[in-house]
Amino acid sequence: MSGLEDLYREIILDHYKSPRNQGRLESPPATLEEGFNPLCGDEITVSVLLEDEIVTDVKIDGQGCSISKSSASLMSAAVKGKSLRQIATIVRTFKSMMSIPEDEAIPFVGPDDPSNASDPPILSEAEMGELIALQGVVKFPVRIKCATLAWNTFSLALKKAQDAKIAPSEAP
Amino acid sequence: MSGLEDLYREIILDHYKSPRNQGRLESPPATLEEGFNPLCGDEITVSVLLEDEIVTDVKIDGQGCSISKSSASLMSAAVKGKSLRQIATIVRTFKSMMSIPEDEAIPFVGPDDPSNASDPPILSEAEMGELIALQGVVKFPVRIKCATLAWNTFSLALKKAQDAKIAPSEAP
Amino acid sequence: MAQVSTTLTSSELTPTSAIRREDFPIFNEVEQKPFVYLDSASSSQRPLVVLEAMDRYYRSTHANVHRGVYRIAEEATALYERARTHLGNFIGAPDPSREIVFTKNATEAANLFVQGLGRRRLDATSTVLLTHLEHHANLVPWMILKEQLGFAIRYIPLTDDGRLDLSDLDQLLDGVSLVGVSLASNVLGTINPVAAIAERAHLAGALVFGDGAQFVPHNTTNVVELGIDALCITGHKMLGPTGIGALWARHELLEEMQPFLGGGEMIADVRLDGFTPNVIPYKFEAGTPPIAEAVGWECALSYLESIGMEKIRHHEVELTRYALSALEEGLGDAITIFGPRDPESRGAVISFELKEIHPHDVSQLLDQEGVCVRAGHHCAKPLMRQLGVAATARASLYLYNGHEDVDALVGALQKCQAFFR
Amino acid sequence: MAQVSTTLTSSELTPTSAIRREDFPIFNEVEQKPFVYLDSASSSQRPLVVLEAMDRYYRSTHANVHRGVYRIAEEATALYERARTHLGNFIGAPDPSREIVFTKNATEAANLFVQGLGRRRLDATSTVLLTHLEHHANLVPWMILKEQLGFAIRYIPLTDDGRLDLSDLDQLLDGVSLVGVSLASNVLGTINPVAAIAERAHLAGALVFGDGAQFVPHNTTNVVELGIDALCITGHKMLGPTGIGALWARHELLEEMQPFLGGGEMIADVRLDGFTPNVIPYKFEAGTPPIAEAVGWECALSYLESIGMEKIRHHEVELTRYALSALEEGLGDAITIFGPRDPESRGAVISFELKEIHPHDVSQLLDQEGVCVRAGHHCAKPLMRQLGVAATARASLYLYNGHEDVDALVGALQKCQAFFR
Ligand SMILES: Cc1ncc(COP(=O)(O)O)c(C=O)c1O
Ligand SMILES: Cc1ncc(COP(=O)(O)O)c(C=O)c1O
Ligand code: FES
Ligand code: FES
Repeated sequence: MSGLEDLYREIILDHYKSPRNQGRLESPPATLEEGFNPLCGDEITVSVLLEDEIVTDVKIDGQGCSISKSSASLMSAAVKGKSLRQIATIVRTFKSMMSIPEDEAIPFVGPDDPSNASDPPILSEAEMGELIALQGVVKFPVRIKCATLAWNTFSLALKKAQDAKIAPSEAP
Repeated sequence: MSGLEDLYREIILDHYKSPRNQGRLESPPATLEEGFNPLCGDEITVSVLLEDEIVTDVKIDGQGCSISKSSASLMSAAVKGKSLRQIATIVRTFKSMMSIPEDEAIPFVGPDDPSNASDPPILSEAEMGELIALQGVVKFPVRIKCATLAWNTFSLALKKAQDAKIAPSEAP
Repeated sequence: MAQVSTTLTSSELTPTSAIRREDFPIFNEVEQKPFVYLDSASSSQRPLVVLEAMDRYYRSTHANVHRGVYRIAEEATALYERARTHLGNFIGAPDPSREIVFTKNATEAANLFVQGLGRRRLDATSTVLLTHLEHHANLVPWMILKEQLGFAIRYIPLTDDGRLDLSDLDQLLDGVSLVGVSLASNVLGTINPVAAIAERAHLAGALVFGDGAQFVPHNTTNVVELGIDALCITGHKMLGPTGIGALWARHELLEEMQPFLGGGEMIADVRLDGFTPNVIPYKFEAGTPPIAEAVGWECALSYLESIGMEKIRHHEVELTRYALSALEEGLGDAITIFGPRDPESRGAVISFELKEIHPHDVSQLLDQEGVCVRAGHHCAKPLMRQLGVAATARASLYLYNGHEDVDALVGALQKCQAFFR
Repeated sequence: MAQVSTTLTSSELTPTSAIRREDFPIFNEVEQKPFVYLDSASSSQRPLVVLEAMDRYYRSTHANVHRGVYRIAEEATALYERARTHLGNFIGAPDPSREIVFTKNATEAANLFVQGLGRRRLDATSTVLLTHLEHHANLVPWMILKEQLGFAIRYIPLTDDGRLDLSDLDQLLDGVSLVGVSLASNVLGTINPVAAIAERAHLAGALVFGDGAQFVPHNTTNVVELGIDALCITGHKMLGPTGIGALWARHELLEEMQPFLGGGEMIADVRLDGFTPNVIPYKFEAGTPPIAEAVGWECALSYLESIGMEKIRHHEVELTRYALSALEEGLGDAITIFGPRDPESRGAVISFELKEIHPHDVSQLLDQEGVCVRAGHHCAKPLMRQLGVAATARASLYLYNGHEDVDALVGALQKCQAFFR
């Protein structure tokens, strides 16, 4: 099927057929967040375990199309074991691949963080690893929502985890 | 102004400039009815004096365009002094000139009256007199409502006059 | 207006070959080869005559309708009113010139009916009966009004093969004031027994609103024979333009209904302290109506009539029969087809699932083969939940489709399967 | 899309000659000679590029928007959303892609705003401030909601020369929650000082809804500079097709507003017991939107921009100046012109009365000379009562009109006078 290689690269098909980090983490200690793609009705649950500014575990649950599932799987592999700072750069990289405008701050890093600067650091193609497989999606505007579903849900889960950590000590 | 002769014939202009039977009758004994043309907002009041099945007097009051005013004036001249039966034929003649469908019964004659038959009597061109001047209106669909305003209002006034006469004796 | 030749060659009468596809410019002019359009249940394409009618209108006649005394305004008004009467006749309305209200689409028509009559007939003690297979257009307007008035909503359930389960209909109808039911489902294809429902609803003292968006484009429609009280339809699904739909309702009901949108044309008088509504149907047409769209839709009606709705229906039944068996033969266990199997009791709308392949992936891969099918919940989320799926893929056929389109679909689905294996 | 040349010869710059009338097919193709179109305030004509854009859309791209995965559905969606953003930019909306809701006309947009925000902000103790010169579109929706909620309506009165009398504005604003005011009157031409009104309204804690139907087609519009909170406009008065209009509102207000029409697209989810609305602006776009109409309107915006709104406004000011003096010179005492005399403070809409000749007779006789003017109450009955007339005749000018059209009007009015003398 010519023309589709961009969208359904081998890496994507691989992650779709054998998704990494499937399931749910126990909560607490993990944090769960649900995401919903109103365009198709697909739902996803992302569980995140944040320990000392490091995402030590992440799991994905739910239904979705091949793009959504493989994007979720690729994401989980990319962020697991990374620091918040590193993850911000990964998320920023993904967003720029999807041509998502830079006006939204990444929720789980402070507004002064370099990831939220006007010219934030993003990964080079060499540093991206398998993530680069997602770059074909941008040519299929309707499917961008599929690819971003897991990422947005993950970002919110991470923010939640962070707030839960901060809240007890910082509450007035 | 070529093409307009049909609409603004000499007779129409004459009745517009010197309308007959202007004003209002005292009520009672006369009956008044108001008419309203929603298309333009013009209003008309028709007064009718019905005595022994004869319309002994009729008067027209209100504002309107030349078509509406001349049609009202022509009507007043045509019906004054006529019997209900004669008037039904005149009204039927007017309606057929305006291409108004025959499905509406004339309110002021009984359903069994020949005027409400499937093939009711109408006046011949020779019998019409000045009324024939109105036949140009039908080519100007928007103006048909102007021409009919006075006629409809008159018909309702007549029905009212009739009901008022019948009511006292026929009331149960 | 619609200068459509009605001569047919015998080959065109073969049931599964398209009816005059050549009348539809998009099949030549789209920048995509091949172009297999199987999404007419979302929106149809339109024949050249319809595009020409609108273009001619704008180029020679356009003026705002009503109240205009000058010639082109009178002509525009006459064309607009002719479209109204024609549409009324097309669906067998008893009083065609007074019973059609033009709206922007079927959805607005449904909202107009629900708000207009619902506010007269419903209160917190009332019950409305809908079905599990309704399009959101025949669900959400009721839910919005329910939030305002507080009545109850009940639903007619479905049988396993996707038909309305009428076994408890009389109980369901007990105490019901208004029934909303689609004439044909946009997901399952099911043609609902609306005449029978209407008869029993009327016996129970309820009025019936029919959603005709998917039925009227494909079948001879007669609202009197159906015995319904109101109907919504939409132009773009029946060869007409976007931007126009209509409500039909019995004129007594239109008289009874509250005005909905307020503005110009729908009034007889406005004072600083209030207004008097206009006569029907104008009472419901606030503001400048879709004039060119009415002209285009009327031309589409003429075109459909010139072919004949029976012939279109016959074509679709045969094509659906062909498609159902071609899909099963070509894909076997890998495909699940929803809805009734008997082509006589359904429209040419085929929803399906390909085993373990998400409908959006199906649609995406089909697009690469030039095959356009829709994937999603088709604005029928409650039905999706009944079917136990988040979405389906849906192929829908119309008069310009033929067996070669079905073959292309089957071939593309096979490739799709191979791709994800 | 709109391939419009912007080269102008110096003769075209003469203020009172039409701006590229040759772009508008109707002036050649109408079956009526002469054809002097002076009714653009009712509905404008459209340039060829607009008709071509819609035709091309139907011939090459049409599919239903949203949710479609296949190419032409994506393209149709992209065109539709591009129109939205373009329109937002055209009126200076701060968040163009989220703040424009497409409707069927300006009237629906007004109803949507009034019901959507009114139901959040108004109750029996509230007051709404309108004016004596509003079109029914900015009166009746408020009256319908008033019947449902029971608030009070006040009106800004007029001065003798047909302007809003703002001398008591602060008192009038006392306790007011929402203000509805037209940017320009469709009868008197008056351009209202909306920026000043908005400033004082905001100080008094009220929000301002502007009716831009007559202003936006003829002037540079910037909602931020005007300081208003919401605006309704309509496509067919600004070289676009019938069947489309729009509401702009600040996005916080759109978020706050209740959904109005229910159905497909406007929901995020539907369950049997209720629904969750979609995000803005989709929350307000129920059912299939006017897609081809959006494509046509967008092309009209490009066409207007290619000429320049300042240039159009300048042309109209000069032409109005010419018309006002030509009418007075040509008809003297026999004519009464309503509205402000200063062309800088009014639009090119000229309502008048010919002594002792009914406006409908004027319009009828003018039609015989090929001159199209509207006669009637112009959907502004309260204003008619203020003016003490049942109706007026109204000539309205646009970019395709020139001084020869004004001359034809004056000549025809003279004949009309002679005819009835
Ligand atoms: C001032 C004003 N507001 C609103 C409208 C309504 O526009 P539409 O008929 O397109 O809804 C008009 C047009 O007649 C108008 O002149
Ligand atoms: C059954 C049914 N009802 C209503 C509608 C709504 O039609 P429209 O989008 O034209 O308002 C549709 C179309 O999607 C439909 O399939
Ligand atoms: S189609 Fe639902 S997530 Fe892709
Ligand atoms: S225009 Fe009003 S009655 Fe003729």
